[in-house]
Amino acid sequence: MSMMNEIEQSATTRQIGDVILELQNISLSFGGVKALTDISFNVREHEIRAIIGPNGAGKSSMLNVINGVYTPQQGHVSLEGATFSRMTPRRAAEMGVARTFQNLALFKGMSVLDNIMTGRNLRMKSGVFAQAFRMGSAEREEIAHREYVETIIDFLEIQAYRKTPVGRLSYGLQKRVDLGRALAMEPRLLLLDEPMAGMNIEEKQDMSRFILDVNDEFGTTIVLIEHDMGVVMDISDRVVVLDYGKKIGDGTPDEVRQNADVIRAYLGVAH
Amino acid sequence: MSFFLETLFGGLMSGMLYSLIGLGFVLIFKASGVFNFAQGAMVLVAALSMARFSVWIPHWLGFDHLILANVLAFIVSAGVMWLMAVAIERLVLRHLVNQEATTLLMATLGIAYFLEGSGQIAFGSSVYSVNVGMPKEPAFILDSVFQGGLLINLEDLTAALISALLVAGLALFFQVTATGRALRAVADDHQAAQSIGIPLNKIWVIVWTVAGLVALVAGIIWGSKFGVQFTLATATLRALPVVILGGLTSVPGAIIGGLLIGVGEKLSEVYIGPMVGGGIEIWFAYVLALVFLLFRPQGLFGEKIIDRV
Amino acid sequence: MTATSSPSLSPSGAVLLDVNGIEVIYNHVILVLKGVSLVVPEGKIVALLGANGAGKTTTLRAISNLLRAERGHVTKGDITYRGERIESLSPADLVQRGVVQVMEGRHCFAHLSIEDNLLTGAYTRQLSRADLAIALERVYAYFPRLKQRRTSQAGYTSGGEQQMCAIGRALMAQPSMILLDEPSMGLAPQIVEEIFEIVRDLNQRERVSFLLAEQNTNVALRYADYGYILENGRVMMDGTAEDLAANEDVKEFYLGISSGARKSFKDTKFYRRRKRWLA
Amino acid sequence: DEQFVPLLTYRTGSFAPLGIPWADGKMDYLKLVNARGGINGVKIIFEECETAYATDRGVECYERLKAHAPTGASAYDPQSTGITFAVSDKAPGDKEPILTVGYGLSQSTDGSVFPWNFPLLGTYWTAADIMIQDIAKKEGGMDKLKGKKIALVYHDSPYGKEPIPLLQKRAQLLGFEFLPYPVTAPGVEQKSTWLQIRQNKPDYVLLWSAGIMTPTALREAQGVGYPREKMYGIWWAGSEGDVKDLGAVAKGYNVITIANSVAKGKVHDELKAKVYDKGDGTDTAGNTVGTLAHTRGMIISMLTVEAIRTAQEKYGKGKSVTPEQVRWGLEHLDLTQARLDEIGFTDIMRPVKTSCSNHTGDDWARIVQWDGAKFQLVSDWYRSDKAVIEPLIKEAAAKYAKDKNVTPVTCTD
Amino acid sequence: MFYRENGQFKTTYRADQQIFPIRQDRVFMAVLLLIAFLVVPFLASDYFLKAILIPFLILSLAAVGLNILVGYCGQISLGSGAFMAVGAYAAWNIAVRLPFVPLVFQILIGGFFATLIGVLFGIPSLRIRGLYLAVATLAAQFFVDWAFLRIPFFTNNSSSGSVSIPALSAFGLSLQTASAKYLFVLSFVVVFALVAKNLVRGAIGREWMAIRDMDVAAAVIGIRPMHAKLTAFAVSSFIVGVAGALWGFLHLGSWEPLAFDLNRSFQLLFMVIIGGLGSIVGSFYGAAFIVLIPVFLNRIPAWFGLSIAVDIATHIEQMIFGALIVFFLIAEPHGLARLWTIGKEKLRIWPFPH
Ligand SMILES: Nc1ncnc2c1ncn2[C@@H]1O[C@H](COP(=O)(O)OP(=O)(O)OP(=O)(O)O)[C@@H](O)[C@H]1O
Ligand SMILES: Nc1ncnc2c1ncn2[C@@H]1O[C@H](COP(=O)(O)OP(=O)(O)OP(=O)(O)O)[C@@H](O)[C@H]1O
Ligand SMILES: [Mg+2]
Ligand SMILES: [Mg+2]
Repeated sequence: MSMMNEIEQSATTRQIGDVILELQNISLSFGGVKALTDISFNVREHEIRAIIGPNGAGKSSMLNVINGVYTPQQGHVSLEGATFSRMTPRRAAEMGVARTFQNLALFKGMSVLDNIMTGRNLRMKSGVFAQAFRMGSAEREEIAHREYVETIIDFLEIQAYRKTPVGRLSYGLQKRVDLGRALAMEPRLLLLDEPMAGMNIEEKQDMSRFILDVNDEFGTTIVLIEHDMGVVMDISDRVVVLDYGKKIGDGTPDEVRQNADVIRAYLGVAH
Repeated sequence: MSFFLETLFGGLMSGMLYSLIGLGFVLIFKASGVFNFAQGAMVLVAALSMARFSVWIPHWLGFDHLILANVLAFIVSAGVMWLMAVAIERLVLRHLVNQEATTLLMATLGIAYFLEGSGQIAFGSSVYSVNVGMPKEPAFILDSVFQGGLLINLEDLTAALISALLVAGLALFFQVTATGRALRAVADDHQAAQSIGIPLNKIWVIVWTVAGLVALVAGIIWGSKFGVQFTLATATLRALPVVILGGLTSVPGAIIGGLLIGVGEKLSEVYIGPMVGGGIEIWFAYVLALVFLLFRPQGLFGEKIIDRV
Repeated sequence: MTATSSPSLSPSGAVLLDVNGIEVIYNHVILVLKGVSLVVPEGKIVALLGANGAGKTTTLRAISNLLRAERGHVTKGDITYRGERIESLSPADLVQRGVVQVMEGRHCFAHLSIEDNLLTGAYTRQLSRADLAIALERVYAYFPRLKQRRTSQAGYTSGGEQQMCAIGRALMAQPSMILLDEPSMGLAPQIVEEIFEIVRDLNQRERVSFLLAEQNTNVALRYADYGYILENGRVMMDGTAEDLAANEDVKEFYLGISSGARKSFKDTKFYRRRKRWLA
Repeated sequence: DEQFVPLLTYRTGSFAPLGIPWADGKMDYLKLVNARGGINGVKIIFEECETAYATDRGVECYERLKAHAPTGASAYDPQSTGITFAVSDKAPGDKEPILTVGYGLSQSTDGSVFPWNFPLLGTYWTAADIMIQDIAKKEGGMDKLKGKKIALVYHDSPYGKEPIPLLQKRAQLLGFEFLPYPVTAPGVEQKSTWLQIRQNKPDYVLLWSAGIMTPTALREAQGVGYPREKMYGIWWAGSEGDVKDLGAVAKGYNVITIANSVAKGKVHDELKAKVYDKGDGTDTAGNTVGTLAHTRGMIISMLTVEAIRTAQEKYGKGKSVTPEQVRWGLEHLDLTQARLDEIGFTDIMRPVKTSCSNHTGDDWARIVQWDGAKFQLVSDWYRSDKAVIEPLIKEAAAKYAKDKNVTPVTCTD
Repeated sequence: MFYRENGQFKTTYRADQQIFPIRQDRVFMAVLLLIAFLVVPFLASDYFLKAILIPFLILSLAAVGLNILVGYCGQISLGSGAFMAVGAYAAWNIAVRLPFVPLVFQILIGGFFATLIGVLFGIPSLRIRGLYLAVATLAAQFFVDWAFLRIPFFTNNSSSGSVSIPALSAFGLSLQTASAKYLFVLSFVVVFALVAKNLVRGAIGREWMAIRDMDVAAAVIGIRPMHAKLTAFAVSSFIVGVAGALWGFLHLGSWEPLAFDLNRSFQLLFMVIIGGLGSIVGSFYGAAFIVLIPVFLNRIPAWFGLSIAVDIATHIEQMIFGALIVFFLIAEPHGLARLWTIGKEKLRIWPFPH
């Protein structure tokens, strides 16, 4: 509970800081398909950075490169000063990178609660033996994390589904659980792949508000892929535009909106 | 040298038989995503039916003609396999659309029990013979090159040829026809296949009937070699390393896998076996398959397992 | 043709699809639809709106009979299509009669190439090779992106490409009625517009009727003739698209417009409790 | 009064072709005894329990039938080496005699260590020893075996491995080369085995198989051109069911029989008259009576019945006896030729007498040969060479006693 | 009506995280355990204890172990018979070679060796998935069968390859009677079932399930597939190995590799699927189904005074068994445990339809 109250009361004073994530000359291809070609951009601390572009432009692939699911053939990822030519998902997670998925990637057989609890696993320390006999330390740890997860559940308004297997939820609800799981990691860098697809305006408003609040309160840096231009233009600080795996624009929403290439390739009509 | 060649050849021949059984697995898996544990039971029922009807029919109709008896028995047995396919679709698969692979696998296990029980009630559980006039006596070729000649088992050779033809035909069917494509779609996603109007019921009856026919051919060949008895149902274990090595979704894979496994296990038994006390061929086959899988987790020709997020 | 017994004012025109007071239960215990009635007139586009979990997808599944595969059952009410009861038909029968559903969440055949995916769509039509090629070209014309990726396995294509593939595949069946579940999801804005243009195009030129579940209310109401708003398994409101678009509540909750102007996402308040009308 | 006899049988599974006539024989003889008026008036009741040759099901059957009224289960014939191993351990605690006619643990001949086990009439060591003797006879003497090669093709299980110690010992004594070839169950895949045989050209092949493995071996032998005359099958590998479909393929194949089960005796006529003609026969198709497996089943039941009779003589004629008393009967069995004639087993088997230290009794066996249509008797009676077998038994029994902490009883005979 | 959680509010997370959050369930479980420990050993017949309850309990334990691997971690294994064999033979070797080691430790050491072999054969799971892995685990099954048959060391040079155990005693008490054996087995099963339940509802259990459901997503939230899979193999084969040792020591007494052959592996897999993948209590239902139904079916003709030939009866039994499997799967594809849960959900709203 406390977290949410604080969020609501927090003042919107954000300080965009130094570069936290830097992508240098990333190229990635699958067989003949060039998903990404020589792409560089950076993300600053506390910033909300949007990635937009037509379907198949390479946006999701970009996220996959950032958190180590794909290994680019060329280029480097620097995260908090450390440079990697090969990132692994585990390392990314340890460094505080969390993400959501475009096509649902929930743990279908588990309840909503357990799904979100997995987000805490990295922070849980008790050993197998302690867990097997449910020793005091293990029990206390479990409860402490449970409390944190409950605040997330409250916020996402999925209390009623707490113990439902996620496979039974509607598509939109599943997307919320996905977000909940990422949030449970208390990430420093949050990668969101179309978090609002399949939501109506009201829900999108809630989600936007929430993204802004997380960003404000915890200073979480956010990389956001979204096709709803209204959302992107309203809440992001800077926008990267990809098209056919190439970067065709980078700048503030207003700059991007004026960019002729972007209009031609993506926006169609000026928004 | 001649011994090596004989072993190699023997391995190839056994391998073709494994392919034939493996083919049944591949067909059903490729076309419905079901790992069919009942394949062995189907081979058993088919062979039992063939063995018994080829005796019963001449007895009922009062004639004595080997070929005619076999042809009629084959037709009747094919009918039995078709009926079985219809029943399986009606009573089982229809109610399990869109369920997980493990559930379907378990259901085929129930089917296997049912078939084994009912097959033996209907046809008895003694050893029966299938006599389709396959040549039995060994042949020796190349006497001039090798001392004592090179042993060739004509029965195996015939069986291998039949298997090869069957496999080639089915491979073609999957590659070029619209139904072949629909079958693959069903295996990928039952619900989506339904949503675009692929009639799962019909598809399943077709596939299970074809698998039943393959089982019938396998049953006849194995039965004519070894006699028909309950054990046939367990002989399918031999075919499992074949299908995973070749890839669960690949018809040609079943052949290549069969040949590799057949040769591998015979050579290992003959050349490594004596050093460690023998009896190694069955685990050797599995270990061989395992080693291949470490390099290609989807088998040699299987479809890549898709995991993108 | 049977008269519709829809409780609320029904859209005009000959009734093509009539859903009458259906109740749906999943797994024998979870009651999801609590008496939903709606009507799709011949040659019209009807939108089904509602929040997450309201029961839109379930309604579509009930019509296309894909419910059984999800272990759900229609326990009350009836569904008629062109006057014929269709609850007990198989999905394949329905496709034969021209009703095709585009499922939510893409559901492409992951191991098949894009082109093979599209070709399976025409399974029921038994076209000659030449006709198939024509049908294929038509879809490629709608979605040029698919043509570029035609040989890729669908499982490896991007989310949006899969969405196009799913829609294109349904078009290959040349249906007379399409149940579209969230077609705009995951598509770039200009593609969204294109999709709805395609919908309008098919509707006007080929008299294809549409029932579309959509979260993008804005666009949906622009293209639809009529709309139903589903809330917690019940129809809470229905009316012509213009009426709905003009309704204050709809404006506030579905179109994001308060007191006349679109609010910036940055400035919206955080809705702790949803205020609901009629609930 | 009634006497309960449990019947562990397998009429399903891989070994059903052997198990069915065997079980029929066991039941038929019990029915015959009842038709004769029981054992001194005590009727036999019996119940079959299907084991499918699976150890755990066998154990369940054993437990289930144990408590049967009125006096418990007289004696078990587990019909499987695996089940025998499992129940042998339970038998002393439960006080249940275990009858293993022609199978089981070879060392259980030693009654001082195995008071509850009765491998009557012979064990696998008996069989292997006699096969060697017959081979030697053909070759013209034991000394002629020097330098010969004798192969064993065996079912890769305790059953198939049982003859190995004896054959190794014989090989060492006689100077022949012993070549063991294991075949993985169920035995349908023997190609590599027979290829090796073709290469190594053993002079004789002994076959320890069961079920489908037997016809498969014979066919593979044909496939590599190995002469069937040089093959010797153990008794379980030599029922008509195993070879009748092969016909000429199996011609020349030798089988050792624990009793002369080829012969038909008075008992068969009596069985026909008193049981089958009354419509009470077990084998409904009626075509296995008189076959090896069926006769062997009858012999097993006959031995059980005779043990009960012997026990009655000590503990009270015309009354049912407990398993413990049956054990006494089994240990004091004395089937004379006169008694065999009386119950119709003339020529089928030889007299047998057991004692505390010898639970096998006298292990006579003969060789029969398949002539393409039926088995023909081709040898006289043999018995195993005590000088070879006995030390083996003593050694193995002593090891068992040590491992299991069994204190051997002292036999006074 | 009677099965309601009305009025049972959870005020702490601890209370909400109990194994049985509903009071009626807790009471039921307590009564069940009391009966199992205090009533059954005195009332049940020897036959019932030895031929039904002991095998049922041991196989349930093995199924629990396998369920951790298959049901929770999603790694299908057809090698559990082999892991049981390793447990049994290892424990036997300790018993014979180091007779001073107490029985409980002999059994646990059996489990330990099973763990080693389990982890070894679990390594391919890092690359191979699904049915391919299932078939690959058969390599373990056949290899282990072969090794115990062929390598004399493991059977202390027993000529036939079969072994039998010396007289059993634990805590200074002899374990000869059926009820003593039963209580011994029951204690093992209860302790390990509890351990298993604790594991699967804790962090490690969530790791396993995450890997099972979506391994890429699991990796992204920081779960190491290698760690999760290998711990699952380790825990699972430990429990399966212990069950194997119990099977050999307390049920069979003497055995050969055939007692742990492929059929055993299949049998265990069927138990977990029929019982419910990913459910500890489901393992018990599954074991009950597979162990008890055949015994029960076997008896039916006798109850009705029918005399059916045993082979026909066995075949009919097979048919009914097969049909029942299919029937229950159609009724609920996720196994008996789920069927039970749904039953309870219905009971909760009873007598109202929804
Ligand atoms: N297979 C299922 N089993 C059980 N409950 C289900 C199942 N599918 C959906 N539900 C439940 O039914 C309700 C309605 O779901 P439905 O998918 O119809 O919603 P929707 O309106 O399409 O929502 P969304 O916009 O999120 O897709 C939800 O509460 C969901 O939890
Ligand atoms: N694992 C893969 N194997 C083969 N091709 C891939 C793979 N992943 C992505 N691609 C291809 O790379 C291109 C970029 O895909 P990506 O998913 O990044 O697009 P996207 O920008 O996220 O599109 P969308 O908005 O539709 O989600 C696509 O053409 C896709 O087919
Ligand atoms: Mg994407
Ligand atoms: Mg939906």
